[in-house]
Formats: sequence, structure tokens, C-alpha cells
Amino acid sequence: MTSDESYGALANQLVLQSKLSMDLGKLLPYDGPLVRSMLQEQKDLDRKVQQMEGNGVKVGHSSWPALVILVRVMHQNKRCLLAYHKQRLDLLQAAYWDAGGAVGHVLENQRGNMSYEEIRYLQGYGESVLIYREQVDPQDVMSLTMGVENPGRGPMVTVEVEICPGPIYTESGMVDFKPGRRYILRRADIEHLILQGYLREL
Amino acid sequence: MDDYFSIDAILAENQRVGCRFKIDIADMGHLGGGGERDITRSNTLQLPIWLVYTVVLSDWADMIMPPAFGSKVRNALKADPCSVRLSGLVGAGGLWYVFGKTIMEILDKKQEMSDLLTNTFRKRLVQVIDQAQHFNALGPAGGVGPGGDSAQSFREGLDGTERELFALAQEGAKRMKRWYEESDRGRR
Amino acid sequence: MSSVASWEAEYLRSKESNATSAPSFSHRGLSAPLEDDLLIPDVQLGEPLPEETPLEQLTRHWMNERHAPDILPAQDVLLGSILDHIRRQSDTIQLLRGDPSTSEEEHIRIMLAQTEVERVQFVVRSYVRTRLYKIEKYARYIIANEDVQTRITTAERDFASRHANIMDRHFYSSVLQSLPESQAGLDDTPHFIMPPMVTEPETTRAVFAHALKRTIARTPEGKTIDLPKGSLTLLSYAAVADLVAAGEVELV
Amino acid sequence: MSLPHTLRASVTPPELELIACQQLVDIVPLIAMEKTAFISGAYGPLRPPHKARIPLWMAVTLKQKKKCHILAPEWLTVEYLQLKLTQETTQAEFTKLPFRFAELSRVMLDVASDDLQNPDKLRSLLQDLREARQAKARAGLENLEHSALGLSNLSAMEINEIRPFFIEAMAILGRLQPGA
Repeated sequence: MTSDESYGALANQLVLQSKLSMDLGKLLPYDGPLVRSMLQEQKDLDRKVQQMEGNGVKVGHSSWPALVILVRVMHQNKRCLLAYHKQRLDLLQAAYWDAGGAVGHVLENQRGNMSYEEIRYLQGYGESVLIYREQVDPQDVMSLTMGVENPGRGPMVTVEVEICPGPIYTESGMVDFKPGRRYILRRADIEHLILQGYLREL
Repeated sequence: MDDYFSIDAILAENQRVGCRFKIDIADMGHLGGGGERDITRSNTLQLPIWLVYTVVLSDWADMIMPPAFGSKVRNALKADPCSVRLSGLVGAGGLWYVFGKTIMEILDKKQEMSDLLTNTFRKRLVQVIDQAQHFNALGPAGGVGPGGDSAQSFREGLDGTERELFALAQEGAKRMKRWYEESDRGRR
Repeated sequence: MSSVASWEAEYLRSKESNATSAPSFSHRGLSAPLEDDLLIPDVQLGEPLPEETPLEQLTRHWMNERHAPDILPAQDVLLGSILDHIRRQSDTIQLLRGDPSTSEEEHIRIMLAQTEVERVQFVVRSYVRTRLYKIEKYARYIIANEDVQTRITTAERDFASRHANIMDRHFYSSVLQSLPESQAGLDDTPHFIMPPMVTEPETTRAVFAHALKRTIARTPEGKTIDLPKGSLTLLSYAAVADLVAAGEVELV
Repeated sequence: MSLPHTLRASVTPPELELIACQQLVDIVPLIAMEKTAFISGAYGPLRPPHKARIPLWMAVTLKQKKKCHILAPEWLTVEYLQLKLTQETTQAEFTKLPFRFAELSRVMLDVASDDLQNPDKLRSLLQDLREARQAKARAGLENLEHSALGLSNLSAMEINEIRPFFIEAMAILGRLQPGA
């Protein structure tokens, strides 16, 4: 952290990435280097504060304002770091539900953007939802991870195959999806395939 | 808005305010983003709002009433709030109301500033929703809303908070339009 | 359980939840349906407003939950009974769908039952997911507040603590463990002007309150607002939180 | 989060429509059906040509299969809506209309316009009513302060359209008070 770097500039860069990600509505690559340089800035600030305290700087001392400002900057950096990480968790959880609760599907698409800790978090989140469902609705009568945005569409839906999910067993029997072909099926049987992008609803 | 983890709340407090220092502070010159090494007494630095609270409430500096809340602006707002371009006062995307709230928190007599902010906000509100609902009906291409260019300049003059409200009102109107149109096709 | 019998059971059980009697789906060619020997319906589930069916009750609680900024008292008895009802109805549909000899009339009845099952499933799912969203968002607040925990189910409380745990672990491994000692906590109370690190429900946020009976709302500042029966008022949720829990006001 | 972003600020029109379709309507069935236990209640028997009272979602499903005619509710007539439009345009407050009239009329006009008297006139009356009331809701903004605002007789769909804007505006007004 060079001295002419205005305090909080790195934090500002980080939070602007979060804002961009929010506006785009998608997860950007995890900025490990920026996070690490901010953690380094925190260590440098802390060392400087320790030195000042070691030199007897306390209320009334001429350098007391400088010390308070440094501590205020540290709190602001910490808030920005945590807010950056929290915003990414929100997006990962949204992706989990968008994919009908399929953690594997989210990892397939997002792994390159995720830190190792975020992968562990998503797996933990998925497990926690399943534990909850096991307690509340073991037979998944309410289809907990299905869509909550379009209610009341009729039981049957016409879909076209975007990505061939291969043969799928449904209540109305086995369906061997062929690319580009159209099918009229019970929504409940294939909603998760729509959510995951294999099928497109017409 | 003031949730610890809220990105918008953090960004709102990055807005800078002028502060005239009453003391010297060694090697903090760069705080204001300038080149000098130290802060010397009666130096004026542009500090982010989250730092203004600390230095002003500790009485190490006085906040300079920004022109965005100077007497010229206040009189114009009292006369005709819809004619004032708030974005011009704080820069597009700037947050005039959040700025005013910060200043209010630091001022002793808060009621006067609160009245200025509240009356300005309420009087411009009907115009914001009118335009959002009408603007939406014409679609973005139909830029010339009611009142032609005065509507255009009003929209350009919105501050960040008003822009968000404009988007909320537009979203509400769009969602209704979608539901009406969708139900025409959806069921037959 | 033969298909007719399953509908029989369904019919008898449905008589418990609402007063009207109904013979079951009659299987083609079988004997005439049961006479209407009216059973005296036993006590209604929960304490709904006089003429509210269980589904109407759930719809009201669903809308309340969708609009309230805070988490409302759990309705697990009601939810459990509706989940049961969905499961029984789905089982019956499965049985009848498997029978190739159903008449056109029977086929339409199955489709009507299927359409309803999906509607009710949606209401239950949206209700549960709305509560889960609040529990995730205020997990650490819930853990720290006994009174809030009385409003949620055990499963929800467990979910809250698991959620707080995986979030804390994530923050620790990604940020806090690399911060200086003084900064490694998640419960700072800095003397600067900064919001608390524990996110709380914004109970002052406004809601549209529809008064189901004449009642009085009390704003946080102590002002009282008269709510005539059937009136609609836009006011702070905190002013009507108790009335919503008591079922005197619904959020629309 | 377990709730998509679009659903957090407000309920959506499709959700309101789902609720409205729980309402009972009269039909003339074209198919016989025994009395049957559904989750929302027991309906039937359907015995053509006798009228029957069933939920609107069920009537819609039958109508789409051409298995019934739906009888218009008494408020969905040109006379009634004409009267309401006159009232709406001559008095300051909102006139009383069924709470879910927008959703019910929308569904009926979509699915059973052939069962309705003069559907095109109904559509234009409903559109005029909608615009007149929308202007009134906007005017209501002027006396919006951060405490309470009476909006009796506003319908479910009208509330939903102004909800995100009104609630956020009130929150902002609240934050602009001293010591907020």
C-alpha cells in the first residue's frame, strides 16, 4: 500500500464490482488479487496503529486524530470486503433456486467464477435446504425447488428441446428427448428441465 | 438503505463533501485524493461522507455547506421544485437527498433541512410517477413525454433516488401491461 | 386401496374440513354413489374466521407473509393439513390415471383435480419459500432473539442456525481470519456512525392494510389510527403487526 | 435467495389472478359430473342444463374444453360499469368496485367473451375506469406523508401497480425526518 494511495480506493473498486454484478444480474469472476491486496492494506494499517499506540498516542495527543482516522478507514474496508462477499452469496443462492435446486448444474456454469470457499458454501447451502425439506415435506409434495414465478399455468405445457437431456422417466412414462423436437408434457414432470435450460417452454 | 451489507448504502456514502480542517494532521494529505503529504489547518479537502462524520463530529473540521444546498438553490426549490435539475447539483447518479440527509445529521438545527428535503421530494414525486407511467406507455423510443422538452429536462434532472423511483414506477406499469397483453394471448 | 375406496376415504375426510357432503368419484359401472348420510363435521382446524376454508386461510397467510417486512407467526398445523390433502389428492389422481377404462367425464374430473393440485402446490411453495427468504436474510437476528424464535417452526429455526453457520464460516475463511485480531469479529459495535452488522427486519416499512373488522392501529410514535371495517390504509407495518397476527387485519 | 428478485418488492399480477380464480361463479354445464371433493371444497353435481356454482379456475378449464358456459357476475354488465364510470369521473373518492374486478373481468373476457353481453364495450369501459382511477391514485401521492394514507375502495390490481413506488416513497420520506 503506497502512501499516496488514498485510503479506501481499493475498497471502492471492490464495491463498484459488486454494483456492476448487481446491474448485470450475474456473477463476475472472484477478484482474489484485489481482496488479497485489501487484506494486506488492513494489516499495514493495523501495524501503523499499533506503532502509534506503542508511541503513547492517545486522546489529546497531537496524532490522535490520525489514529482515529486510520481505525475508521479499517472499519470501512472491512464493511466493503464483507458486503462484496455477501452480494456474491446472494447471487449464488439465486442461481441455486433458478436451477431448481441442482447444485451440480450451478457449479457446471459458475465454477470458473467462484472461489474455493464459495464452492463449499454453495454445497453447504444445498445440503441445508435438503435437510429442511426432509423435515417439513419428505415426499416433496410441494415441489419446494420448483418455480415460484408463474402460478396456475395449466398442467400440460408444450416444450422444445434446446439441449438434449437424454431419456427421462416421467409419470407418463419414459420420454427420449430428440434435439429440436417438440413435446406436450405434464408441467410437473419437466419443470426442472425448463429451469435448467434443457427445454424451452413455447 | 442503511443495511451494513447494502452495496447501495456503501456507494451512497462514497459521495464527497468539502471539509475545512481546524487542526493539522500529519501525513493524511492524500485523504482528500490530493497530492499533499499533510493536512494543515484551514486546508479544505473533499472527503467521502463516511469519513466526514468522523472528522466533523470530532470537531477537527467544519463541513462546508455545498452549493447544492446553498441559498440560491434553496430559493429556487422553494419557488418551483420541478424546475431544478438536482442531477446538475450532485452529478448524474449523485444522491442529492442522501447528501442532504448527511448534512442534516451534522447540523444542529435539523428541522429546516428536513423540511427542504421533504417538500422538494413530495412536490417532485407526482411528476416522477406521471412521467414514468406515461413515458412507459410511449416506450423508450417515444422520448418526448408530456410537455415535450420540459419533461425531457425534468427526467434528466432527476437525482439517483428519484431515478430509482422512476424505474420502480415504470416496472409496475410494464408488469401491468405485460399481464394485460399476456392474458390476451395466453389463454385463447 | 382400490380407486373407488381411495376417493371414498377422500370424500369422508373432506367432510371433516368443510361441512358439505359429496359422494366419491363413482367408478364406471359400479354401484350408485353413497346416500348423503350427513356426518357431523368435527371441530375445524385452527381458529379461522367463521366462513374461511383451510385454503382461504392459507391464502390469507400467504399474502400476509408476501407483504410483511418481518416474519409472521408460523401456521404449521394448517400447512401440514393442506400438504396432507395435496398428497392424498395426488395419490388418488395417480390411481385413477392408471386405469385405462376411465370415461371422458372421469378424464375431465382427473384433469380438474390435477389443475387444482398444481394451484395449491404453488401457494404452499410460494408461502414456504417466502418464509425461507426472510429466515436466510435475518438468520443471525433470529438466532439472537428468543421472541422471534417463538414465531417460527423447529425446522425453520434449525435452518436459520445452519444458515448463520455456513455464512459465518464463509466470511471467516474468506476475510476475517486474514484480518488483524481486533477486526476478526462479526459483532463489532464501532463508535462511528455505521449500521449494525446484524441485519434486522425493516418493520417501519409501509404495507397496505385491509381491516377485516373495525380496529385501532398504533404507530411506533404512539399515534392511534382508526381502521373501520373494510377500510384500506397504507401505513407502517409496525402499526398493524399485532392486528395481522390476530387476524383482524390482512395485508393486500 | 430463495425468492427471485422480481418477487421481493411486490406480489405479481399472475399471483393475484390465481387468488381471484378461487372465487365462485355460476355456470351452465354441458357435461355431467358427480359431486366431487376437491382441496378447496366439494363442488357439483353438474347436471346439464341446471346451473351450478364452481370456482372460476374450474369454470375456465371446462370452458376451454367447451364443456360449460359461464354466467357473467352482476357487476360485469355495460349498465353497471357505465354507472360506475360516471360516478368515478364525477366524485373525488374511488367508487366501490369488487376487490378483484380487474382480474375477474380480464379472465372472463379472455376465456368466455362469447358468454358476455357486448364484450368490446365492456373492455373499453374497463379501460376508461382503469385510467380514471390510475389518475386518482397518482393524485393521492400529494398528501402522502411518512405516516398513513387512506385508500379505501382501491382494487387489488390497482394497489399492486402503485405498491413498489408508494412504499419506497414513504420509506424515503421517513428517512428524511430529523433523527430518522
